[in-house]
Amino acid sequence: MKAAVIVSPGSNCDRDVQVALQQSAGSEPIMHWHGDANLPDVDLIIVPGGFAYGDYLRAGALAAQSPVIQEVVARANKGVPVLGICNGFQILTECGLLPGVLMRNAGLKFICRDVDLRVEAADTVFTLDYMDGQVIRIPVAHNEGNYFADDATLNRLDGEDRVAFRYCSPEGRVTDSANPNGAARNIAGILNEGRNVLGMMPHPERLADPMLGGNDGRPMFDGLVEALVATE
Amino acid sequence: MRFVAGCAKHRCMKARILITLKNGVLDPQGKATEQVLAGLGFGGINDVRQGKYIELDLAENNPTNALNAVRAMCEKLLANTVIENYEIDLDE
Amino acid sequence: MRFVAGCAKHRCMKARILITLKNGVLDPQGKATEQVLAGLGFGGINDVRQGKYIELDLAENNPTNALNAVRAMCEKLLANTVIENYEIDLDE
Amino acid sequence: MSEITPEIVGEHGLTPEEYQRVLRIMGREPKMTELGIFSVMWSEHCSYKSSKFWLKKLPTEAPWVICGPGENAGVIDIGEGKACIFKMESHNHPSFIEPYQGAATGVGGILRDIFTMGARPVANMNALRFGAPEHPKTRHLVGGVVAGIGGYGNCIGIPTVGGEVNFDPSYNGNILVNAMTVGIADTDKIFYSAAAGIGNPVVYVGSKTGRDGIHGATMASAEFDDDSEEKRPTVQVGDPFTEKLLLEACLELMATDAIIAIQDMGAAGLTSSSVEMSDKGGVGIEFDLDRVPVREEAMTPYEIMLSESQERMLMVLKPGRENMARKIFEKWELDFAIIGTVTDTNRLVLKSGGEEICNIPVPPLVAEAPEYERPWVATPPPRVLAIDDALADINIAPTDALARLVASPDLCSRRWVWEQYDHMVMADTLRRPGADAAIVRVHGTDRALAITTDCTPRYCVADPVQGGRQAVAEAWRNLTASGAKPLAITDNMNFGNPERPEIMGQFAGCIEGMTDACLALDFPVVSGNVSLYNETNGTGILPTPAIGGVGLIEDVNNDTTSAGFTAEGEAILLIGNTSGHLGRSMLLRVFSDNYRDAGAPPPVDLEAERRNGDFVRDLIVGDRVSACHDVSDGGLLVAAAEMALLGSIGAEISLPTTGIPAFAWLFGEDQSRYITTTSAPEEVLTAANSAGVPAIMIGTTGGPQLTVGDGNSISLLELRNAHESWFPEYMADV
Ligand SMILES: Nc1ncnc2c1ncn2[C@@H]1O[C@H](COP(=O)(O)OP(=O)(O)O)[C@@H](O)[C@H]1O
Ligand SMILES: [Mg+2]
Repeated sequence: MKAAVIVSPGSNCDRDVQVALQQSAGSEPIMHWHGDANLPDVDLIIVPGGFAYGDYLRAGALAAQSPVIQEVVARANKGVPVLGICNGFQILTECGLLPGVLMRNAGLKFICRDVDLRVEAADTVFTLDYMDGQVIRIPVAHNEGNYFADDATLNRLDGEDRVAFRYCSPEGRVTDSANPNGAARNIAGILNEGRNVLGMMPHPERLADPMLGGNDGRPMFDGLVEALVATE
Repeated sequence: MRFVAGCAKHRCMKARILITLKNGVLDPQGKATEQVLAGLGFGGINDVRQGKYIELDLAENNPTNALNAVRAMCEKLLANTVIENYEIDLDE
Repeated sequence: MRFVAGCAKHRCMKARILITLKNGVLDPQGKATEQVLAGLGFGGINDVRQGKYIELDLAENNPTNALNAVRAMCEKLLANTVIENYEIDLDE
Repeated sequence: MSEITPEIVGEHGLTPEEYQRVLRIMGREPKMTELGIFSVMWSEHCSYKSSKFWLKKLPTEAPWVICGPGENAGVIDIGEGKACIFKMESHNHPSFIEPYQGAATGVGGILRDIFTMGARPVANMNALRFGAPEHPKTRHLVGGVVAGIGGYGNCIGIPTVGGEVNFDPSYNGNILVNAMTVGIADTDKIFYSAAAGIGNPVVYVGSKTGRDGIHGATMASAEFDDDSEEKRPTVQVGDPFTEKLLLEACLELMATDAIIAIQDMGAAGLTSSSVEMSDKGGVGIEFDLDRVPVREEAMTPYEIMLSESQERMLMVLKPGRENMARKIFEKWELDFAIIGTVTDTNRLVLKSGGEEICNIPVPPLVAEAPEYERPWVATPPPRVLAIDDALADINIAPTDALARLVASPDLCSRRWVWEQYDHMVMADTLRRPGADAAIVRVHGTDRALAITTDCTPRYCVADPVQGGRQAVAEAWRNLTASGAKPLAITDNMNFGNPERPEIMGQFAGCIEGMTDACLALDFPVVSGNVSLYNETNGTGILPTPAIGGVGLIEDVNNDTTSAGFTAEGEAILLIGNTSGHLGRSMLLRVFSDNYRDAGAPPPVDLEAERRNGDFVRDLIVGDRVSACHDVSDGGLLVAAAEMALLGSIGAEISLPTTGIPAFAWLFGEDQSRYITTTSAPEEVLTAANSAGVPAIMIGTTGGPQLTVGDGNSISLLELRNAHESWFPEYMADV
């Protein structure tokens, strides 16, 4: 399987994703510089977390204009799986691959801590190794993770089963107190219509090594590798 | 669209852009500011909304061109039209 | 200072506040935005400065009182006067 | 016509005697830019004129020290060809004026000190002291400082893994913001600042220069005040995004062999960086200031040399490598300008508009910087409090006392703080904030660094010598409790006005105590920083020698342990001697009307410290204990409660059978102690006995509550609520 991690100036989780992918795939992903529009042929594109362009103006807005992002959009439209994590999610909404926006956290503070997520869609290449309804523990670390979209969009996301993860209590209940940032309907991650683009605020790459205190992120990378190796 | 650069040689225009949240979009920052203002003893504040203000210096002397350019910048980058409105004000 | 609350009963004033960085203070946001605008092919932009815009609805009908109140809010909370300037615009 | 009046000299912070020295060195009246350069180089901040005499006494050597104080940061060997580079620095005054930007640029500055030496920063720490919680400014300052530290560190993507927060009225007008960065480099790829190679290009990289932070007093002089403009702020604004680019670009260039010397532009920007590079290299430097990238129009040479704009570096390159280097910086969208050359004159020569506006001989500018042995008086020895007196007015159940203590501003959970810091980015944070030392893996290896910051100012003010010892010993203890071998420290000496003999006495005392501890514990000082004049209206801050300690864990799979209880039914052992010392304790601070902040602080017996610590580390590395935590503020019961909360397992703690009153035993702050848990207590007790280390069993883990003696208990739930609520409630709606 060949994967590319998009590196923007200000990406800072690019190496973390690289390590997690390598651990599951056994091979190194391509680290692709944002300024280079010539993206090689790959089976998976990851837009990692960080503060591309300092998150100035709006998180992800400036990075969404990078030369390579148009190419990422084109590949996504052809069906190549694209995973946007945290700042990557913000970039994917800003470039129009995913609906809605990520606004400033309702508490107006940066939040870094583990949260519980309920897996809502275990039928995608990203979530193969999870089960529907499973509760996983994954960290968030963001200032702008408050997912917003109008009701019609939210209804559509729900109706088409395109919410991938929701913030929940340890028992799997979707409650206000389990919502770290005010996200509409506790949404932590969403899919595009083709289900080959996933944007999520939590960082699976940060808990993909038991030494770090948890391993619930690992199945995402293992699952991707299984699915994409199988289609080769 | 291309402008000729250099404010010294050409006349310069200033564009002032106000970017505000659309009606119905929650504004947690405005809400928080409102609460803190109330806590500081400022009464009678019915609503606080917070937005962005951007100033651009343009090397352009044709107002129509300038307005078109700034509008394009807003659509493409400066505002997120899913949640934001923008207002452009040009002066010379 | 105390205002009587309630926009329905009393006349309301809207205060629009522009908060900008003082001259000479680094504006990393403006600088990054300027670079990206240039990269998108918008030429002739000599300077981009980013500030804040705040709208307040005040239950007050005396412009002098309103201006004084808003000025106090800016000094105390809304603007960081160490690095920012503010401009108040009142309308009824 | 004399340009330089006594007023101008005064505004530049030079005494008449110091100005005479300037005249002697120059052999003529200095030009304005030259005066500005002397002024900043001879400022307290750059010259350490009041503190140098004392700092020289600190032990700085050990076999693992690669580079001690004097460079941008200290360097120690951590094995496998890797070096750890670290330092702590203050940004106190700017953070009081503008907490967000002051703290943010403090983080930016210390990061540059680390990566300028070739290290990739891997962890940030912060030691914060604020005024009394009820002081009207405190909440605003706490909010701004924490957001600023997070704003910078989170954006650049270096985890902020720990620190400390204290409150005390002495900091009402002078908060302390000390930031520490730890980085990792290859031992054969460490970069220094000595310029070399006559004719080599001197290159400026990073952000453009603006009028940031040029000293307010000098700006007021008519010559330099642009009368039309508003009074310019002296606060710098940080740009973490540009710093991230600068970091990556520098590391990319460092991977080649192009750099001969490199120095960040910190305080006094271009001035101190160029003077340091030329002085260390024994060469001269010549600049054409017209080539310096500037952000604002009509900047004078004086302003360019004194600007404190952030995110800039100065380098000497090998000839012929300029274009390759330029390409790297252009890729990262940063300015790159060749602004001068290395010369053989030993002089700093500056040209602007084709005219020479500065020509200073560098060796005397540095070597003849003033150095004062200021008069000092030792702090009078405090009276030791009798236990019975201290406890006379305290009448409350132990668990009630515990609940109030863990909810007090000084002992409550700092979660509100660290959750605003990205402490996990880089995916090597093995132990997150909330326990003793943070543990950060050396990327791609099984080694890790343990990192801590410590200081107990309320001890230091009562007895600077014991306080200095205690600060170093506590750092050592925190590292030890995580299983690490403590290697070295950085320090940040925060004190009041050095021109007052009592303050100098505090400084001298703390240095003496630190020296004792560093020697006894093999724990040398490799870098540091001094911040004086932390004083408002004649009241100084508590003497605060903040210590940042680094230790090494050789095998993360085996050599460390949990800080919280890990299993039910295990024996709880107390290692170290307990006498029930209550002077300056948190117990008295919270409960006593008569003896709040009174008495002598607990003495530190350094031999016992070493013996107990080495014994505990052996237990951890030998896998003979299941958890370990040191006993510090609040004493034994607070430490046990912290372990219970961390592990979500309760415990029964027994009361002493010796003559010590229960409260002295539970809440006394005797030093050099640890709590450990084990399923084989006899074995550990026997080992302790033969090592000459005091150890007793004090209880058993288990259950949903903490019980003291016979039946006085508190549920973990209640305890956790008490511990977790103070900070968020205090900071609500700021
Ligand atoms: N300013 C801060 N930033 C990040 N973490 C902090 C800060 N202050 C305290 N902490 C963390 O809270 C925990 C408890 O702090 P402290 O009581 O000072 O520990 P100790 O007494 O063991 O030195 C530590 O893990 C520490 O790193
Ligand atoms: Mg400790």
